[in-house]
Amino acid sequence: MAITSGGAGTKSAFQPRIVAFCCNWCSYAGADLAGTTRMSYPATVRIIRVPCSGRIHPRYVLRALERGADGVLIAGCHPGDCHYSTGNYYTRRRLLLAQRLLTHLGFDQGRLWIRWISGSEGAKFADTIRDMSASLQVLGPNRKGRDQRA
Amino acid sequence: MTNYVYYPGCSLGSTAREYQRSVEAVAEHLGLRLHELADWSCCGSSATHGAERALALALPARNLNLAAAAQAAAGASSDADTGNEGGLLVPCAACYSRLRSAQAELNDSRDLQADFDHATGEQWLGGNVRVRSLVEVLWRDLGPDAIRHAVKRPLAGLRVASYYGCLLVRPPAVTGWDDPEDPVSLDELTAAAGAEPLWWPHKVECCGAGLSISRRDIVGRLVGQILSEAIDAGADLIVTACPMCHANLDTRQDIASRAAGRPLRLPVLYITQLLGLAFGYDQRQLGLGSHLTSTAAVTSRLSASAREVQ
Amino acid sequence: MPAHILSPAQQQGYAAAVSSRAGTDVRACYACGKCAAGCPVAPEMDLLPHQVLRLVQLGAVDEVLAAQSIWLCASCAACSTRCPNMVDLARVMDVLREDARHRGLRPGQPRVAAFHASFLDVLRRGGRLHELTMLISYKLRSGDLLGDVPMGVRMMLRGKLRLLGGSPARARQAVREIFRRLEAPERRKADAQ
Amino acid sequence: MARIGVFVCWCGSNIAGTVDIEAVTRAAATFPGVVHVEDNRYTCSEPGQAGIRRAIEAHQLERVVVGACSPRLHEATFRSAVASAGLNPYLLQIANLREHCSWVHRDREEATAKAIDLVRMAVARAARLTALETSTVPVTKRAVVIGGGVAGIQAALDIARAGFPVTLVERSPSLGGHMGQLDKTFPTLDCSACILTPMMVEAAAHPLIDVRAYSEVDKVEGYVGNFRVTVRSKPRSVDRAKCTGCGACYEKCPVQVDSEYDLGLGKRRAIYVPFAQAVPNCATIDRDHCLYYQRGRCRICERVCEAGAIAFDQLEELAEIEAGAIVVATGYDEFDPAVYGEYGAGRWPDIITGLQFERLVSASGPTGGEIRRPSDGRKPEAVAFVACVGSRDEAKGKAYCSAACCMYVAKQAMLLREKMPDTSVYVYYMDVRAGGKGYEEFYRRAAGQYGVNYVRGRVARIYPSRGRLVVAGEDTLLGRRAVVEADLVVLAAAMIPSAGAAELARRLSVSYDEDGFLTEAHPKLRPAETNTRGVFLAGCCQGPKDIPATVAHAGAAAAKVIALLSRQHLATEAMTAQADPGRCSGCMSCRPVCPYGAITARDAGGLRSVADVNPAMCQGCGACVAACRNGAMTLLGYTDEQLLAEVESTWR
Repeated sequence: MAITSGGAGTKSAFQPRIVAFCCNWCSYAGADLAGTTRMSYPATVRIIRVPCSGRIHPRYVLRALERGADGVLIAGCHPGDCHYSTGNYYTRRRLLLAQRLLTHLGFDQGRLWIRWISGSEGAKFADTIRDMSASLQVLGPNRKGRDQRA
Repeated sequence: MTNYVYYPGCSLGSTAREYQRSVEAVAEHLGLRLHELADWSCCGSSATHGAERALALALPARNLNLAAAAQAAAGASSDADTGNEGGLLVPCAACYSRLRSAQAELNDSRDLQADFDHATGEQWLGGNVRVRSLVEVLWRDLGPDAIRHAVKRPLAGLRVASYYGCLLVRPPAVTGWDDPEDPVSLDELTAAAGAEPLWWPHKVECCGAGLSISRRDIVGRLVGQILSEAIDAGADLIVTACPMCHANLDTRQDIASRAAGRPLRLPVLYITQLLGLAFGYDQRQLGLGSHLTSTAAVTSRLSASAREVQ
Repeated sequence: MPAHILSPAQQQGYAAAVSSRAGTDVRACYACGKCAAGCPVAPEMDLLPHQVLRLVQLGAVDEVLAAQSIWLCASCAACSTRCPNMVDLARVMDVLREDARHRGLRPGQPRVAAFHASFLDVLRRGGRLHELTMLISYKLRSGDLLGDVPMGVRMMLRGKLRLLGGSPARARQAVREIFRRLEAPERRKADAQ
Repeated sequence: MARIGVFVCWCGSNIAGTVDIEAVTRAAATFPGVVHVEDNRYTCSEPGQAGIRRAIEAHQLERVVVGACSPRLHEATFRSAVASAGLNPYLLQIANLREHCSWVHRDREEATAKAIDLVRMAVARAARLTALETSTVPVTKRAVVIGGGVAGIQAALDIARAGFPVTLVERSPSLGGHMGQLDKTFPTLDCSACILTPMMVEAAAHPLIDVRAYSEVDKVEGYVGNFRVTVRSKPRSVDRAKCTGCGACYEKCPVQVDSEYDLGLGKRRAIYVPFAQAVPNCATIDRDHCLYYQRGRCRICERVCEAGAIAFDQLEELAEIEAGAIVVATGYDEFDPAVYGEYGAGRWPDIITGLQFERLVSASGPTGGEIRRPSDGRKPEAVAFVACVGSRDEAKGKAYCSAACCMYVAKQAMLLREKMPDTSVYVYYMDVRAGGKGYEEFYRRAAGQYGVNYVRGRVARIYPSRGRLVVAGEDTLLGRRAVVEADLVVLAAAMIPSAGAAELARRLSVSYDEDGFLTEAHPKLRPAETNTRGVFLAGCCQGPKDIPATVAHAGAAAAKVIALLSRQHLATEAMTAQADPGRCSGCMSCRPVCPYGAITARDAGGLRSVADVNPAMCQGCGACVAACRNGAMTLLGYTDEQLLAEVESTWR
C-alpha cells in the first residue's frame, strides 16, 4: 500500500497519524485550552477521550499501531495531580512495560509517547503534537502496522 | 599527608610574595604537600572577562587542562610525591573564582568547549579537576579542630575582622561552600588560631580592587567604609585570603583616610600569616614586614601577651 | 538616543541576544533596584544597574554601550547573588563591555578600559602578569603619569614589584598562541555581527 | 444496527470558518447506521436543541452524535436535550470539532478531513453506547470544618445558621487562628479581637456547632454525602468540663516557655490558656515542658486548681464523625525570612516579621502595646518596613504576590505613627497593590497625612552597625541610595500554606499547586469547590487572602455545603465500573488501584469470592479496568468495545 494518503489531508511530505488518548481532567482540557487560545499544531492527531490515563490498557496502544497509526500519545495529569489521585501513577508503570512490549513486537519505541499535560498547559499540548509529528516524520511511516492493515 | 597540585597565580610571585611564603609555611606545618603546576599561566583575572569572553575562558581553561594532565600522570605513577588526591589548590581568591567559573561554564556548554578547542588547539579535559580554594581546604578538608591542634602559640586577645570580599563566596553557584551573605570559614579558622573573631557588617562588601589603579577615588571610598566598620567593631587587624583585596586594603589606607575624613590605620594580614604566627613561625618567615601598612601593632600585641604567659 | 524611538524589532533582538550570551534572562528584571542598592559603585555610575538592564530590555544599544556604568562594574556579583529574578547582572555587564569593545566604541571610562587593555598586552607578551610592565603600559595609555608613583616605589622597596617578570617559555608561547587565534581578523568580524 | 442522527454545528463561523460543513455532513451520511444528518448555526441554542428533539422523534433516532464544541462545555446541555426527547441521555456522543479542530488548524482541507474523521469516530462509538442509569445515595446532614481561624469559624457559623450540624476541628488549643493575633485591621482600623471574639463565642455556644480544639483530622474515608472523618483530640491534661479558666494554675506554674501566640516575643507557662479571649477558655498542659511530665514532680497546678480539673492521666480521644461535606480552612503560616541571609532575619532580635509587629503593637501583647525594641526595650526612633519578603521573589522560590502585605504594612505604619508621632517610618516597596474597596484611599492616607515615607525599591541588605540597623535600599524613583539607620525593622513576610495542608489535601485527594496552595475546581466559576465532590475550600488554604476576601470565600464554601446538605439524595456517577462475576477470578488486583476504596471482595459461594464495586463510591476512573487480568471489569460509558471502536475508525 502506498504511504501517500494519510487521513490528515495529502500533503507532499509524509503526514504521520497520531492517536492520542487524553484523560478528561487534565490533558483533554489542555487540548481544549490549546484551541481556546488559538494555538496551531499539525492536523496529525486524533484525540480519544478517556476518564483517566489509568484507564488505558496497553492493548489499545497495540491496536492503534496495528491499525496503521504511526504514533500513539498517552497524556494524563502530572504525577500527584491525577483527578483520581493515583490513576496516572499506575499508567506510568503499566506503559513502561508496554513500551518494552512494542520493541518485542517489532515496533519502534519512539512510536509511543507518554506525557503529563495539565489543563493549563495548552501550549505544552501543542508543542507535544508538533515535536511528536516531527520525530515521527524522521522515524518514517509505521510500515509494519500499515502492511498488517492492508 | 595530602598531595595537591598547586596553582600559585601571578600575584603570589610579586605583590603577594608574603602570601606565597606564609602559604608554604602553613602547608608544611599542616602536612599539605604542594606540587606546583608546571608551565601554569595567568588565569586571565577580571581584566579579561571584562573585555573578551573567549579569552576569559581559554586562559583559565588552559591551566585546568594542565592540571588534568598532571593528575592523570600522578594517577599513573605510583610515586606519591607527584600525587594529588586533594585536587588543584588555589590560594588566590581571584584565580580560584576565574578557574571555577570557567570550568562551570565550559562543562555546561558544548559550544564553549568548541571555542576552547579552537582557541588552544587542545581538547577540553579540565572538566573533572577539583578546583579548591585554600580557605575551603583549611576549613573543610582539615577543619578548625585540626588547626587548633596544630597551634603552638594561641593568638589570645587578638581581635580579628575576617574580610572575605567577593570572589571567595560569590556567586554561590560558582563557589558555594560558605554562606554568601554571612560567611564563617575565616572566622572559624581565626578562632582555631586562638584569636577572637568579630562579627562585623562588611565581611563581603566589595573593596573595588579591580578599580584600584584606574579609579582611586572610588576605591578610597570603598576601602574607607570597610576599614571604618572594622575599626569601629574593635578590630586589631583584618585577615583576608585575596591578594587583590589585600593589596587594595593594605596600600590604599591613605586615600581611604582622606575619603572617610578620619585616620584609618589597620594591619591587613593574610589568613595564612595569622595561622603561621599561631603555628609559631616568626614574622620574617611569614613576610609580615612586606606590608605597606605596618603590622607592628599585631606583633607587639602578641609578644606582650606572650610575656604575660611567662 | 532616547529609548522610545527604537523600533520594536531592534529592541526584541538585543534583549534576546544579550540574554542568550549572558546565560540569563534580562527580560525577567522588574526594576526593583535591589541590585543598585547593593552595588558598591552605584554612586559613581551614570546609569544604575537596573537602568542598564532597562535599556537592554528596550534594545537601546548605543545608549547602553556608551554608559560609564558598564566599565565601572567591579564584577563583585552582589547583584547576581541577590536578584529576586535570578538575573546574572555581572555576566550581562561582561557581555556589554565585550560588545562595546567589539564595536570599537569609545569606552565610557577610558582609564578602566586602558587598564584592561594594558593587562591584556602584558599577558599577550608574557603569559603571566608582570605588574611593573602593566603599570607603565597603563600610564602611557591613560596619561595618568604621576598617580601612584610613590606607592609603586614603596612596593618595589618591599620587593612587591619585580623588575623582571619571568615565566616559562612554554607558558608564554601557549598564551601567545591563544591570543593569536582569538584575535584573528576573521573571528573579529564573526563576533561583531 | 442502531439508528444514528448526526448534528453538525457551525458555531457561527468558529467551526464553519475553517471546516467545510457541507463536506462533513455529506461524509457523515455515508457512515454505518447514520439515518439522519443536519447542520445548525448554533446547535447549543434553543432552536438547535429543538432540532435535535424533533429529529429524534421524526426519525426514531436511537443514538445522537453532535459535532460541535468540546464536550466539557455542552455535554450536559445536549444530554438534557436528548433526554427531553425521551432518549437515554447517555446515548449521546460529541465530536469536538472546535477546540480540537477548527481552532487549531488553519488549512481548510486538513481541518475538514480531520473533522470528518472525528465524526466517524463519534459515530462508531455512538453505535456501541448503552443506556445508563444514575442511582442515588443518601446525604449525611453534617459538615466537618477543618481549621478554626476566621475562615473556619465563618463557614461553621453560616452552615449552622442554616440548620445543619457542624464539627469544627482546630489544631491549636483555641479558635481564632492568625486573626486572633492581629491588633487592628485595614482599611477601617477597627480592632481585630472586637470582630473575632463574638464570632468565636457564638461558634462555641451554637447548639449545632461541636468545637473540637486541640484536635486534628487523622483519616478521611467515604465519598460525597457519606464521609467518615476520624478526629484525634490531643489530651489537654485538663478536664474541659471542669476547668473554669480562672487562671490560678498558670499564675503558679513555675515553667516559662516562649509563647506561640506572641511569636516568641512573650512568655507563657507550661500550663496555659493561649490568650485572654481563648475559646474554649480551658487550660492546656504543654507536656513537652511540664516538670511533672519531664521530671515526674511539681503538680503545683493540681494543688491550686479549685475545680480539680487537672487530669494528668488524660488520654487522647479518637472520634469517628459521619459527614456529608468537608470544608478545608487550614489557613496559612508566615514565611520564615531566615532564608534571606542579606536581611539577617532570625539573627538580629530587632529585625521582626509583620505578625510579630502585630503582637508588639497590640494592647494585649507582651509590651502592652508599647512599641519597644526586643533587644533592649528602647523606643525606636526610626522604623523601616520591607515589603515583599518571601513573595514576588523567584530566587527564594516564591513567585506569587501575597496579596495582603501592602495593606498590612500601610496599616502598621499608620498605627506606629499614631502611637509615636516622633518616630520616623520608612516603607520599602516595589509596587503598592491596593485593589480592595477603600484600600487605595487607606494607603494614600498612610503615605499622605500620616507622613509615612514610602521608598520605591527593594532592600539589598540589612545589618547592624554602631547599635542600629542599617537598611541599604535604593530609591529607584530618584535613582539614588536610600540608606536608613533604623532601630527596628519589620519584614512583611508572605503567607505560605500552613504546615500539613498538602498532606491533608492528599488524604482528601484534592490537588495543590507548586506553592502548596489547594486547587479550586475552577479559578473563576468554582473558587470554593474542589475536584473531589463534597470537599470545599475556605480562606488562605487556597491562596493568600486578606480578611474580607477570606470571609467571602468562607461564605461561598458554606453556601455550597448548605446546598449539598439540603438534598435528600445525591445522584451517583452513571459511568461506573462493573465486575462480571462470571469472569472475575477474585484475584482482587483491582482493589489496591481504586482510589476510593469502592471495590470489595464479595462471597460468590463455594469458597469463591469475586470483586464487587460500590457504584456510590466509584468515580469512574477506570483504573481497575486496566488492572484487571481477565477483562472481567468494565467501565460503563468507556467500555473496551466503545474505545476500540474509536481506535478502529480514526482513519478512513
